[in-house]
Parts: sequence; structure tokens; C-alpha cells
Amino acid sequence: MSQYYHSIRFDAAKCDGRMKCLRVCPTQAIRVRGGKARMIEERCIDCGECINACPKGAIVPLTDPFGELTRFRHTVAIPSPALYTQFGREILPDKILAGLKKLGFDDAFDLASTCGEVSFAIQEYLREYKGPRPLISNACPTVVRLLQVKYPDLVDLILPINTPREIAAKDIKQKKSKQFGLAEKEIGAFYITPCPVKMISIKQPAEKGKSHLDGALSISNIYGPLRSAMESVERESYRKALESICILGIGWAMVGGMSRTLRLRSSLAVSGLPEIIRVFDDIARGKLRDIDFIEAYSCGQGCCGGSLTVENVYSSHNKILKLIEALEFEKIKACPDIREVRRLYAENYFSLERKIEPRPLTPLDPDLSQAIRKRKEKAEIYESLPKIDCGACGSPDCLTFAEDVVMDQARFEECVLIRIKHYESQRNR
Amino acid sequence: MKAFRADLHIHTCLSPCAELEMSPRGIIRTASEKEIDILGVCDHNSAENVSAMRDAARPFRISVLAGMEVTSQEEVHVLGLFDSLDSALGLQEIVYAHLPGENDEDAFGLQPVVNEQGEVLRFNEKLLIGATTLALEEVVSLIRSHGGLAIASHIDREGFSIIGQLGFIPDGLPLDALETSPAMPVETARQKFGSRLPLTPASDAHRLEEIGRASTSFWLVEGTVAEIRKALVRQDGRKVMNGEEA
Amino acid sequence: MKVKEIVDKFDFKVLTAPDRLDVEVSGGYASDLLSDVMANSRPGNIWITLQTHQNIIAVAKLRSLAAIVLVNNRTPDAETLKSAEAEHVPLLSTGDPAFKISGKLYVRLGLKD
Amino acid sequence: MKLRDIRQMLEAEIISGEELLDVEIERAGASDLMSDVLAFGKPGLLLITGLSNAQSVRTASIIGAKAIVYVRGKKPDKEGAELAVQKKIPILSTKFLMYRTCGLLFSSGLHGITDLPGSERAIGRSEESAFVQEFGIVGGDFSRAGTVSLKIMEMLKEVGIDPAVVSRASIAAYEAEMNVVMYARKGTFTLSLTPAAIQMIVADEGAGIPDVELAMQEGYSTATEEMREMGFGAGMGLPNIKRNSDRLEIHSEVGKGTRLAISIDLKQSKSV
Repeated sequence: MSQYYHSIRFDAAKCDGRMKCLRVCPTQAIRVRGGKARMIEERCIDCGECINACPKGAIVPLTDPFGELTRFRHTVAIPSPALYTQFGREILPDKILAGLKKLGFDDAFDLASTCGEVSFAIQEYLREYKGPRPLISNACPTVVRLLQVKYPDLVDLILPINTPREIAAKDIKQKKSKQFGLAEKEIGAFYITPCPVKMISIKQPAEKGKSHLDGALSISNIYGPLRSAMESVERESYRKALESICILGIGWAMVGGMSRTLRLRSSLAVSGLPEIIRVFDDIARGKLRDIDFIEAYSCGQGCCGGSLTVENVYSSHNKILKLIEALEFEKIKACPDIREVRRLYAENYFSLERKIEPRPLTPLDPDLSQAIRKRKEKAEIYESLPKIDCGACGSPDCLTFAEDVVMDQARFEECVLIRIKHYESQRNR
Repeated sequence: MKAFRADLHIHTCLSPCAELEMSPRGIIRTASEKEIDILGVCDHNSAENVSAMRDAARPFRISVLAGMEVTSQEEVHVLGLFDSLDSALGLQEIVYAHLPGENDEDAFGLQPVVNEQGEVLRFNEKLLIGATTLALEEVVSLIRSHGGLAIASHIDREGFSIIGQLGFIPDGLPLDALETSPAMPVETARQKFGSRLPLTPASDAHRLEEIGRASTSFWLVEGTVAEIRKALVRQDGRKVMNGEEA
Repeated sequence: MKVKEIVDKFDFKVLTAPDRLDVEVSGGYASDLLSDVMANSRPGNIWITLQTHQNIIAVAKLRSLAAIVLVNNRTPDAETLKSAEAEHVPLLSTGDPAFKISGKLYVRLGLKD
Repeated sequence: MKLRDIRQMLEAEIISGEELLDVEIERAGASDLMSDVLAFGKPGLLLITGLSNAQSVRTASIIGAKAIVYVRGKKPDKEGAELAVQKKIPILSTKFLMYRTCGLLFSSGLHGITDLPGSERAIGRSEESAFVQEFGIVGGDFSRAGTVSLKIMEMLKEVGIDPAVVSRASIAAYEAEMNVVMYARKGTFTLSLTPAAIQMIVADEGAGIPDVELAMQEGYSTATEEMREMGFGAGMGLPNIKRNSDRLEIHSEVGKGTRLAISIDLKQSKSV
């Protein structure tokens, strides 16, 4: 039984060892040994880059099958606002929520309204906050895991406000259990997710503890059925739901959408892991300390660019902007009641239920002097390598290979260029 | 003057690599059977069994020279041979001070210091088989300043010999003679090494049966280092009688 | 590859004859038995040893070796240094043991023995 | 690596210990001087030597060597061969020279012996246990500015230094690096890491600091307007380094350059 739950599985039967995944992994968590890719569990932050890179479809995101619904007496779909961006401009959220219901959920809930509330809650928190800056959004579970694994010292900067999906699930269950006289565990709350990493945040929340969500269905899996279901939806039937949709909350589906709603002196919005890593590196070296808030999404353009979405990332992004326009045109500008939010905030309604702890990588050796010795050895081995990062050895780059050799995870002779040199010298003898 | 048959290089049981049968009485009896007149007792980096050897030799007409086979830092073996036991022990003191390590009896063997009856008085704990931190030049000059003869051991061998370790004999190194091992006839050695220095074949015996397997014949008045020194430089009619002169 | 490049690459200390590093190296030779080096080394070899006796200089000269690398940070005595300067033999030194530095030279430079 | 693989690679003849060829070998040492092997040898070692007398077998036995490879086609004498059987030390004999033997084995992943023994080499030992890495910094190269401190941060994380200490070291390293980029032609950054402390020596060839005391004051800066616009040189450099280190030594000569020695203690910081 492994220590970490991951939402990514490598299908050895499909993998032909082409190493595309090896190169895109931002945390060097993949090795190809014996022609098959495998994952180093403690390094993986579930960003899903490898899923997109694999030409063979051998890397599979684990989300829940639809059949999970039958485990519950009452089921609610809670779609990421990113779902709203997946259809043509004429299809508004009300229709999508209705379609979800047709698919077999007992109810579908608009998360954008909760997003709006959480935006206000964040603003409340930032107003009182006096500690080190910048605070970093916890909306993207990959970003949280990246901080835990690679920047353990920055974990304290993670915003301790719970995510809208968790707050919504908790609230829905409480209300529904009263309404229908059911136990909370008889109500199933399912997130409709644009990325696999949300699955892990449900199965194994970064802050430990237990998620209020019961599972996640991928947008790409339900896309086809949902399209058909929507064809027979009567528009008027969901008009009421539409009226409560929060324009500000819909913005959470794209990078920068959250910051737009917060009135801050200074904030940054960043997406894509390489860019995020650059920003975090700067924070780690003492820079950017005058920024109040950082919104970071591992997927380019934010959640609308998730690996389980269907639509082109840029048109999705555009669609959010258009959707906001369209709702404004329909004169729907629902907004959470700020006084109500303040009241709930004072009751810790929005607080993260537990503290997020760092999860630093295992050092080269538990004993510091041994670790230093091994680091030295790594440097020496690296020096003797060709330094072209070809990846043919099955490690992502020469430096990582040197570490694998030191840690007995690879053999020096697995370096192809070293081997060629060998044979040449043998032949010349 | 008369001919003396000398085996200038034998070990006793003190040397870890020598057999325990190399007791003073055993050695003397065997040397007597093999008609050896002069014995150089040359344990590795130590002279602690010389006294017992001299005691054991007293009833016989065998001269025991106080000696030591010193290992330089280059791992060159050099014999130091003395008339005076005190001189040998004086050198030993310096050698001990420059000899790191402790003996591992399981690996290298026992190093018993014995009396003439072969009774163990104590075990030497130094790593006698090891190398000193003294450079070859220092070893030779120490032997000479203590009044001894300095002879390069078994120069025909690869390991631990001056030729093997250093390729050739450094210019100006004041050696008195070069020892050849039983493996190489004096004639061959002379052709191969063609040295200006006299050759003194010796057995380097580590077992009884090896004693006298090679030896040097000298024309001397008595079996002493002083006399041998003269013979090596053909002084006052003393001479080495190997090869063409034997 | 020249001695100079090897010195830079492996961070050897140059103890003597810094003006004689512009020499092409033909290969490596590792041995502590000078008789063996005399018999088997080839001209232009870079010689890896822990012997510091001044005879190493004569052997290097005799066999036209490109340079001598002393391993384990061994320091030669004054005589050896003097002789090396006089004979223009580059004496180099490294903290690595013989196995490692031989391995590194062999791997990195592909030097033939 | 198994001894069997080594045999094959070296095209070696098995002199003794055929039944022991499956033994795993991790480290090797090469020497013809047995005194050296005794001093430097480590248990589990593969002894590579051209000296094939019985003494080499005894030496191998005492250091706990796993096997012996005789190079240059050497084979043990009868005594040595018998001793090897008795001590269960497998012996291989290869025609290769020592250099090639070391080269082949090293490049196949065998490690050398890294620790220097012997009291007379005490200094060597402490140097040996430090991880030292030197970096060059080019003055005025803002596009690559900060890469050295980033690498140092990464290295400190890898060996498992406490995150809070890594953070302090990274900040100090970054400030020191940026000082070189901003004010000097070039500089070197030397990280030296021991179990006791992180030391960073940053030496540059630059204008030097005319008044170190003044430069140590918060807010003091000589950065040009242009640099400040780029977000550099807010004048926090030296005080910030001092705040994040346990010891800071500054030597500066006007017109020549500046040398910073930044130390962060590891044992103390951990217990705090």
C-alpha cells in the first residue's frame, strides 16, 4: 500500500517506452525502466502533464465511473465552472445544469455562486492578515502539492480558506439531509472535474482529513451523454437557477478570474507549471514579498485548460468572457450578499478544516553527512556524464540520472553515450 | 682467513609471514646442518628476536648478525646488518616510531617474541608487515649512521624490491650490496642488473627448509659485519667469493 | 587532449613545470611499480601513481610521459620537486584515489591505455 | 555489479573462487602498494593490483576485500593461491592494464573509496566530507541572474536541510549573487557544505565598497535609477544577508573587489 494516492495510472500494456512523459514531468517523477514508464510516487504532484503528452494513451487519469452514483440515495452534481465553457455560446449554465440532472443526478448545483462567496471571504481574510506575503491560492490541488513537495518552506503561505467545491458539498449535504430526512452519508456529492488532480484532493486532501465530496466525474467522460441530454431540456425549467449564477464566480474557471473579484493592492495570476515554478523560485529567494496574493493554476489558462476538458483552451477562455457578457445582457448579475458572507466568515464557515503540512522529498540520506557525501558523489558522476539530457537512460536528465546512480536506482552503464565510448575503446584495443 | 658461508637474510617466528617453526633452536640446528657460518637475522621492521638467536647460537660455531629488514614508504625492503645488538635496537626504536598500524593476527600471523628455548615471552603488536613512513634514502642513511650494512633485499623480485618498486637504483644511494633471491642465479643477476655493487645471494627463509637455499661465501678472518664490510669493498684481502670467485 | 585541458577539467594541482602543460596526452597509465611503468608505459601517457620517490621523475623522463598525477593528495619531497622542475616534468596532484581518477580519465577522455 | 559481470568485462581468468562469482561488488580500489591498501582499504572492496604475491591476499583479507583482480596478466604464487582459497577470496586475473581495468569498472558504475584514512591526513578528511561547488557569476548579465542561488537552493533541499534554513540560505545567496551581477565585472560563488555549516564565499572583481558600515545600514543603496526600476537594488542587500546568516565577513577594497563569507550553522539552527 503506497503512502500517496495518485489519480494517474500507467498502463504497462499500452506503454511502449517512448519517454515523452519523462520529459514533460516538472518534478522528475517518471522513469522509464525496461521499456516501461513508472512513477516515483512521492515526487508526483498529479499535474497531469504526462497524460496529455502520452501518444499511446497509456497514462490514464482515474476518475469515478458513472455507476458510483448508485451507491447513494440522493445525488448532486457540482460542476466546475469550467464545464460552462465547453459548449457553444448559446448554451448557458442553466441548460447545462438541467442536462446534468437528466443524466441521472437528483440535482445539479451551480458552484459559481459559492465561488463568489469564497471570493468575498478571501477578501475578508486578506484585510485582517498581517503575516508574511504573498498568500497563495489553494484552489488548484496541483499547486498545493507542488508547494508541499518542492517548496516546503512556502507551505505556510497557502491561503487557509477552504475551496468552493468543498464548502458547497458540505453545505448541500447539510441542507439536503434536513430537507429529505436522509443521513449525510446517503447523499452523494459529485464534482464534475476538468482535471484528474481534483480526484486526489477528494481521495486524499492535501490538509489530510476527509473531503465532503464523494467522487469526481471527468468532463470528457460525460461530455457526449451531456450533449444529448441537453437537447431535450426545456429552457424555462432552469431559469431560476440561472438567476442565482454569480458572474464573479464564473471567472474562477480561468486564470486571473479570482483576482479580478478581490480588491487588492497587488496580486499576480499565473498559470502553467514552468511559470509557476519561476514565481515560486522567486518567492523562495525572498522576492515578490510585496505582493499580497498569488493565484496559480497548473493548467494553462486555468481550470478551463484542464486535461479532462474537451474544448480548445483558448476558446474556452474566451467563452468565459463571453458568458459573463451574455449574463450581463440577460440582466442576471446575481451577487452574494456581503453581509451574509461576513457573518458566515466570523463563524469560520470558510476556514480550511485542517492545516496543510509540507511533504518534502526524502533527502539523499537521513544522515546529513552521508547525504552530503552522496550529493558530492552525484556531482562527480554528473561531471562524467555527457550532459545532453537525452533521456535515453530512462531518467529525465543527466543530473537526475546521476542521482539515480547514487541512489542505486540506475547503473552508470545505462548511459548510452558512456556505453558507446566503451565499445569504441574495446574495438580499438 | 678462511671461507665463511653466509645466509645474510633469514626471518624468525617474529615475522608474521614466517612459520612458527622458525624458533631460535630450530633455525640454528638447521643452519648447522646446512653448514652455514654466518646468519643475518632480519625480521620485518624488528630486531626483537636477535637476542634469543644469539643465545641459541652460542653452543654452535655460527655467528648471528643483528639485523632487520626495513620497509621504506615506497615498499622497498632494505636489510640493515649490525655487529652490535644495541645499534640494531637503536634503529628499531626509530623504525617503530615511523611504523603505523597494529598487527592483525588472523590475517598476517602471530608475531611472538621468544627466548632461546622458543618460549613465547610476549607478542609484538606492531604492524611489522607494514611499511614505515621513512623514505628509502632515510632508511639507508639511518642504517649507515647506526654503523650497519645496508643491503637492498631480493632485487630480482617484483614486489618489495628496489628495482620492482622504483625501476632502478637511485643515483648516489649509499647501499653496500644487492641481495639476490634463490630464484635467480648470481650470473643471471649480474647480467641483468650489471651493477657496480657486489651481489649477496641469500635465502630470505621463512621456513626451516628454506635456510641456506641461497648463500654468499666470504673470505674473512671472522664472521662479523666489520669483516663483511671489508670483503664487500675487497679491502685487506677480504673478499666475496661468489660466481667467478667461488 | 592536452595536459592543460586535463588539469582544468579535473582540477589537478600543478606542482611543477606549469610551462610544460601544452603537451598532447596519448593515454593513461596507472601503476605504482616503477619497473612496470618502465617496461609497459607508452610515450605521452599521463601516469597515475601514489609513488612520490624522485625516481618517478627519471622514469617519466625516460619514457617521455606527458605528466605524473599523484593520487590521494600525496605530496612529494623536496628532492622530487627539484628534480621534476629540473627535468621539466609536470607533477600534478589530485585528492582522488587511483581507481577513481583512472576511471574518470578513461571515461571522460576516452584515453586509450 | 556481480563479480561475474566484472569477470566478463575484463575478460578475466578465474584463479580461485569460481563458486563466489555472484557476490555483489560496489566499490573498488587500485594500488600496487600494500601499505596503501591497508591504510585506504574498506570492507567490501574489490582490490585491483599488479602485485600478485601472497602478501596481496593477506592484505585483501585484513581489509575485508570481497575479491581481487590482478592486472597485467599477473597470477598469484602457490602460497597466495592457497591462501585465497582458504580465506574464500575469489581471484581474477586480467590481461588488461590497471588503467583500463579501472576505467571499465568505474564507467560501469563501481565507486571508488572516497574517505581518506590516517591521522596525518586529517585535513584531507575534513575537506573530503565537505561538498564544494564553485559557480561563476557574470556581472551585468541580468538574464541569468539568480541561477546560482537557485542551484544552491536545490542542492540544500536534496541533502535534507531544514526548509527554514534552506530559505535563509537561499535569500542570502540570492542577495550576494545579485550584488555581483549589479556592481561587479565578474565573481565566483563557492558553496561549501558540511554537516556543521553552510558556507558561501562570494568574491567579485568590482568597484568594492568604500564604506562597509554605511552599506550595512537598512535602505542604503548605490543602485542606479535604472536598476531600481527593474526592481533591483532596493538597498536591502547586505543587511538582508546579515539577517539571514549566522556570520558574515566582508572584505572590500575599493577598485579591486569585495569578498563575502556567509556562514549558516546547521546544528544550531536545527535545534532552534
